[in-house]
Amino acid sequence: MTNSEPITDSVLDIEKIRKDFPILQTKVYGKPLIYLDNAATTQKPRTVLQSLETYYTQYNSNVHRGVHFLSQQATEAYEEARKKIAAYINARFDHEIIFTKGTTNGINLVASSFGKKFLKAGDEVLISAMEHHSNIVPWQLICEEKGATLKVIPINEQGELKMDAFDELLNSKVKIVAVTYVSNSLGTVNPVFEMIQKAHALNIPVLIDGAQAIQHIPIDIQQLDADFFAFSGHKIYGPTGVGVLYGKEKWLNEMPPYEGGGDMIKNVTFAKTTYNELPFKFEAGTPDISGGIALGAAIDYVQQIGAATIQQAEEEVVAYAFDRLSAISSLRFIGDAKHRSGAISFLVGNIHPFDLGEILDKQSIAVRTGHHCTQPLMDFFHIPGTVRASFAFYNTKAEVDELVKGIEKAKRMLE
Amino acid sequence: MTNSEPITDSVLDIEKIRKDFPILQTKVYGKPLIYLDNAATTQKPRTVLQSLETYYTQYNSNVHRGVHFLSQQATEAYEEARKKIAAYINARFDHEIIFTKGTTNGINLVASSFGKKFLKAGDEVLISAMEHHSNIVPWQLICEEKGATLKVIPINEQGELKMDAFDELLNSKVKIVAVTYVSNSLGTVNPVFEMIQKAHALNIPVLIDGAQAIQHIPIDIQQLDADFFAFSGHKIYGPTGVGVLYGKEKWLNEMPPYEGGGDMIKNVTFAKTTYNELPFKFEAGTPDISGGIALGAAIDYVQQIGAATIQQAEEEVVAYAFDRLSAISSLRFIGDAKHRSGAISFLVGNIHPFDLGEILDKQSIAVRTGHHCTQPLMDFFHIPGTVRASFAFYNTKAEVDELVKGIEKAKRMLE
Amino acid sequence: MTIKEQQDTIIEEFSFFTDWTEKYEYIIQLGKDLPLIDEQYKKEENLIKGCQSKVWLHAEHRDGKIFFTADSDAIITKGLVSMVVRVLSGQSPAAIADAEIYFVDAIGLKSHLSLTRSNGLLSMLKQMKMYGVALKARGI
Amino acid sequence: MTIKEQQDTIIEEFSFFTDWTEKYEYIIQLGKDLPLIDEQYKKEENLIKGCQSKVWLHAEHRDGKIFFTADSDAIITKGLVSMVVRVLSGQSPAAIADAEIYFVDAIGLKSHLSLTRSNGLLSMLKQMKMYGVALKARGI
Ligand SMILES: Cc1ncc(COP(=O)(O)O)c(C=O)c1O
Ligand SMILES: Cc1ncc(COP(=O)(O)O)c(C=O)c1O
Repeated sequence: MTNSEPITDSVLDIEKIRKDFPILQTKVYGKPLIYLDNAATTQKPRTVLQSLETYYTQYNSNVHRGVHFLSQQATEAYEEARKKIAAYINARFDHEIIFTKGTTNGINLVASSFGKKFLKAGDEVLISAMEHHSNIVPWQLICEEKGATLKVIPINEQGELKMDAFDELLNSKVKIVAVTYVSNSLGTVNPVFEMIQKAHALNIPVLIDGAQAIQHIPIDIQQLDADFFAFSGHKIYGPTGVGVLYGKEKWLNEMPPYEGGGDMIKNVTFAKTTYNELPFKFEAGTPDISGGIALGAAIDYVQQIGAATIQQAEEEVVAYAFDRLSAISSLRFIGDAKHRSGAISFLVGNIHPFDLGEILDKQSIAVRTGHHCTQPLMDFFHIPGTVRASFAFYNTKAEVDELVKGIEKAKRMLE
Repeated sequence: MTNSEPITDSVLDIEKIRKDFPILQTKVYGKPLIYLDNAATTQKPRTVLQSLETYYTQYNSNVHRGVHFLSQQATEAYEEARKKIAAYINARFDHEIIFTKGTTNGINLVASSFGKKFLKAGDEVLISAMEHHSNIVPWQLICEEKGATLKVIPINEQGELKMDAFDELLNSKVKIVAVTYVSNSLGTVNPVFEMIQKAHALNIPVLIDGAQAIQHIPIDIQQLDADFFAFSGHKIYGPTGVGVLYGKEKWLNEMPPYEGGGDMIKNVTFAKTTYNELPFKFEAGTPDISGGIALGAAIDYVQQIGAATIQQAEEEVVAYAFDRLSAISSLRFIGDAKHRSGAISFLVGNIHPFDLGEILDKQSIAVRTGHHCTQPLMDFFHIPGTVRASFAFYNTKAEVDELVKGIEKAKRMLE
Repeated sequence: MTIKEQQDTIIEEFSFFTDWTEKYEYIIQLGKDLPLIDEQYKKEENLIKGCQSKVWLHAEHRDGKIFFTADSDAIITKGLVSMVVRVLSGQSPAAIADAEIYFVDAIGLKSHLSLTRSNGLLSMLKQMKMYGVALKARGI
Repeated sequence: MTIKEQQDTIIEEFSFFTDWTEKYEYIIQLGKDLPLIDEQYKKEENLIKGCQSKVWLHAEHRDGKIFFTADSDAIITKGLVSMVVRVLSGQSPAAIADAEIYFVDAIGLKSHLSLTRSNGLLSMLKQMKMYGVALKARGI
C-alpha cells in the first residue's frame, strides 16, 4: 500500500469525531499533532470538559449527607455516574462499582484488602510475565507481608501466555489470579474467559487488569465472570484522577475496608467502628466528585458511538498500521500475538527507542518509548525498551502514513 | 447590629472577588445562592477552571518518562504545581510534597506506612476527641493490626483540648500524635505549635490534619515543624480528587511505600523491586495530573489575594456572624473556643438540626447539618448533630444577615 | 381507601399550597399531630437510623392487615412519616408489598426518598414493605 | 578555553543550523564520532541509569585537572554527552564544581536536562560536578 491510495476510515465518520476532541486540532512544533500515545492516556471529548465546567460553575458541592440543594444535585449526578458505569459493563449491582483513583489504586485495594483477609504463609498469588508494574508490585508487597509466594505465568516469543504452564501453576495453593486483559506493551489480548473458568473450577477468584481493555473491547462483566476488574478513567476518555474497581458483591462484602475515614463508616466511637455498606465501605473521604461525573460523561460519549463500533474502527486502523509498518526494512515487532488490540511495539535495526521517539517527536508524532512499566517483560525479550504506537478510534490511516514516513526519516538520520 | 446599618467588607473588594467564582452568581430555587458550607468544600475561581480547560484542550498527556512534547509539557506543569505548593507552605524540599487524593488518603498513607514500620504491640497513638473520622479510623485500623492502643486527648465544654491531659498522655509509649489544626465541627484552633514542641521534646513525631487550616491560616511548615501535614485540594479552591501530604524528608525516606505500581519504582524484577526516590516513591500510578495542575492554579489565586488578607477577611465575617447569631434567642453555640476559625456550629431550641437545615435550604441558604464526620464529638456533647455555617473569604456580611433572617423564619415555622 | 387513593388524596391536598412555606408548615403540623408511637415500642429494635434523623417503626398484624405506628426525632421527617403511615397502615400485606410510593415525589419532597440523603424515611419505607413481603409470603 | 567559552562556541556553531533536522544530524554525528570510552571503564560502577538511556562516565584526575570520557547507548544522548565532555573535560575541579551549563538549553535541547525526562544526561552532569566538588574540597 502506498500513500497515494485513497484512504477510507469506514465504520466511523472520523473527521466529525475528531472535531469532538479539541486537542486533536492543535499543533506541535507548528505541525498538526499526531497523537499515538493512547495507551498512556487518551484525549477528552468536549462533552467531558463541559461536564467538568457545568459541575464547577453550577452545582459543585460535597456529596452524601448534605441536606442542601447543591449537595443533593452533586450526589445525584455522582451516583448517576456510578449507575452509568455499572450499566456499561453490565454489573449486577451499582454498588459493585467502587470509585478509585485509577487502575493502580484499584489493584492495590484488592491486593491489600483481599490479601489481609485471605492470604497466609505458603499461599500463592498468580500473575503473568507481561503484567504492568501496577499489577506486580502490589502483589509483591502483600506477598512479602503475608509470607505468600508470587508465581508468574510465562509467555512465549510471540508474547502470548503459555496456557499449559498456566494449567500447571493453577493449584489449590493459589488464592487469587491477577492478569491483564490486554498487554499495554505488546497489545496481546489474553484468553481471560478461559482463564477465569479454569480458576473458578478450583474456586480461585480472578482479578482482571482492565486498563487496556475497557477502551478497546466491549465488556460484559457478568459474562466474563471476573471477580475484580480495575480500570482508569483517563484511559477511556475521562479525566485523570478517577478510576473504577468492579468487585463481586460477595467478595467486597467479605473483604475488610481499605482506607478509613469519612463516608466509609456507619458509626464511629473510639471503642468500636462499624463500616458502611457497599460501595461506600471502600470509598473513604471526599471522592473525586467532578472526576466521577466526568467519567460518566465519557461513558456516555463512548456508548453513543458504540463500544463495538469503536472496536471495529480500531481494529481496522491497527491492522493498517501493522501492514504499513511491516514494510519498513529492519523493523521488527515486539510481540506478535494472534489476538491483539490497541498498542504496537517495535524496534528498528539497532536504533535506540529513545532516539527514534525523539526524532518522531520532532515531527509532531507522539509515541512512547521505554519499558512501559513492564520491566520484567523487557528483560524477557532482552531489550531496554520499545517504541510503542498506540491507537484510539480517532486515529486515522493518514496518521499511520505520517508515522511510517516519520520512521523512515528517523532511520535515514539515525542509521 | 441591624440590617439597616451600612455593611462594609473592608479588607477585600469582595464584590470583585465574588465575580471570580462563577457559581456565586447562580440561583437556587430562584433566589441567589448563599453558600455557607465551605468547610465541606469550597467553590472554585474561574482561573482554576481555566487551568483544567487549558490542560485538556492543549497538552493533556501522561507524565514522567514521556519523550514527546505534550508529555514534557504536562510533566513540567505538574511538577511546577508541586513547587508552588512547596513554596506556599514553605517546605524545605519540593519532594516533601506528595500528591494524594485528599486529606483522608494522606492520613491513611501515614497511618499505614508509618504504622507498618514504627508501631508494635503495646505502643500508643495519640489523637484528640474532636478529630474527623478521617483522623480516627485509619489509626483504629493500624492500631488493631499492630496491637497498639489509640489514646484520646479529651476536650472541655468549650470544645478546647485539655492541655494538662495532653501532657499526661504524652509518654514514651506514644509513637505518633495526630491532631487537627482546626476542628471542622467546632471551629476550634488547637495549640499545635505548643503540642508539636512538647511531642518533639520526647522525639515523638506529629501529624497535623490541615484540612480546615490550609484555607484559613497562613502555614509555614518549617516554623510549625510538623512532621506530617495533610490537606485536601477541594477545600482550598482546587478541584476534587487531589490533595497533599507534606512529610519531612527524613520520615518519608524511612517509611516503606504505601501503594505499589507505575512511577513509584526504580527497578522491577519478579525477584526484587527497588523503589523510586521521593516524592515518586509514594505516588503509585498515573497521578491526577489535571487535578495537581489546577490545585497549583488555586494556590496562585490564593497567593495573589494573600493568605494573611484572607485570614483577616474571614475573621471579620466570622466575628460578625458570631455576633449576629448570638442575638437569636434560644440559639446556643456548640463549641466556644477562644481561638477559632472557619466554622460555627449551633443548635436552636429543641429544633432538630436536620429540620433547620431543610428550612434554610428552601431559602437558598446552604449550611450543613449532622455529625460532620465527628461522631465521638457529638457523643461528647450528647447531641445528634449541629447546624454548621462555615465561611470563606468570599462570604459577605449581607449573607450573614440572610442566614439570621433564615433562622428566624425557620424558628417561626418549627418551634 | 386503597394505597393509590390515599396517595392521590395527599397530592390533591398539596395542590392547594401556593408556596413552599405553606407546604412545609402543613407537613410540620402533621409532624406535631402524629400520635406518638407507644413509648414501649420506641426501643432499639424498632429504631431505623438514618444519617441525619432517627425513625421508630412499629407494626402490628390484625385481621389480615398491617397497622403501623411511627415516630421521628426530626419534625419534617415525622410529618412525612405520618403521611406514609396514613397511606400504608391498615392495608393488606400484599398491597403493601407491591405498593409504589409516588406521592412524596409528587408533592416535591423527593429528596427525602433519595439515596443521596441516606435518611430514615427511605429505610422506613423499605422496612414497611419488608413486613408486607414477609407476611404475604407466609400466605397471610 | 574556559567552560564559558566552550559553551559559547557550541551555541555559535548551532546558530548556523536552519532547522531541527540539521541540528539533530549534527548531534547524531557527534554521537557517532565520540571516542568510545575505554571498554574497561564501561562497567557497572560507571553506569548512570536513566529511565530511557544509559550513560557511562569515567573520570581521571591529572595535573590539577579532571578528564572525562563517556558513552551512552542512545545516540542523541551520546551526542549531547560528547558536548558536555568537550565543555567540562580538562577543566579544574573548582571550575567544574561551579560550572553553569546553559548551552543545552540554548541550543534547544532543554528537555534533555529537565527532570521530566529523568534520563541519564542530567545525572551524568550531576556526577561530573560531584567529582569537581569532591576534588575541590580536598583542595586539589
Ligand atoms: C478536619 C478534617 N479532616 C479531614 C477531612 C477529610 O477530608 P477529605 O474528605 O477531603 O479527605 C475533613 C473534611 O471533611 C476535615 O474537615
Ligand atoms: C495494563 C496496565 N495496567 C495498569 C496500568 C496503570 O494505570 P494507572 O496508571 O492509570 O493507575 C496501566 C497504565 O499505564 C496499564 O496499561
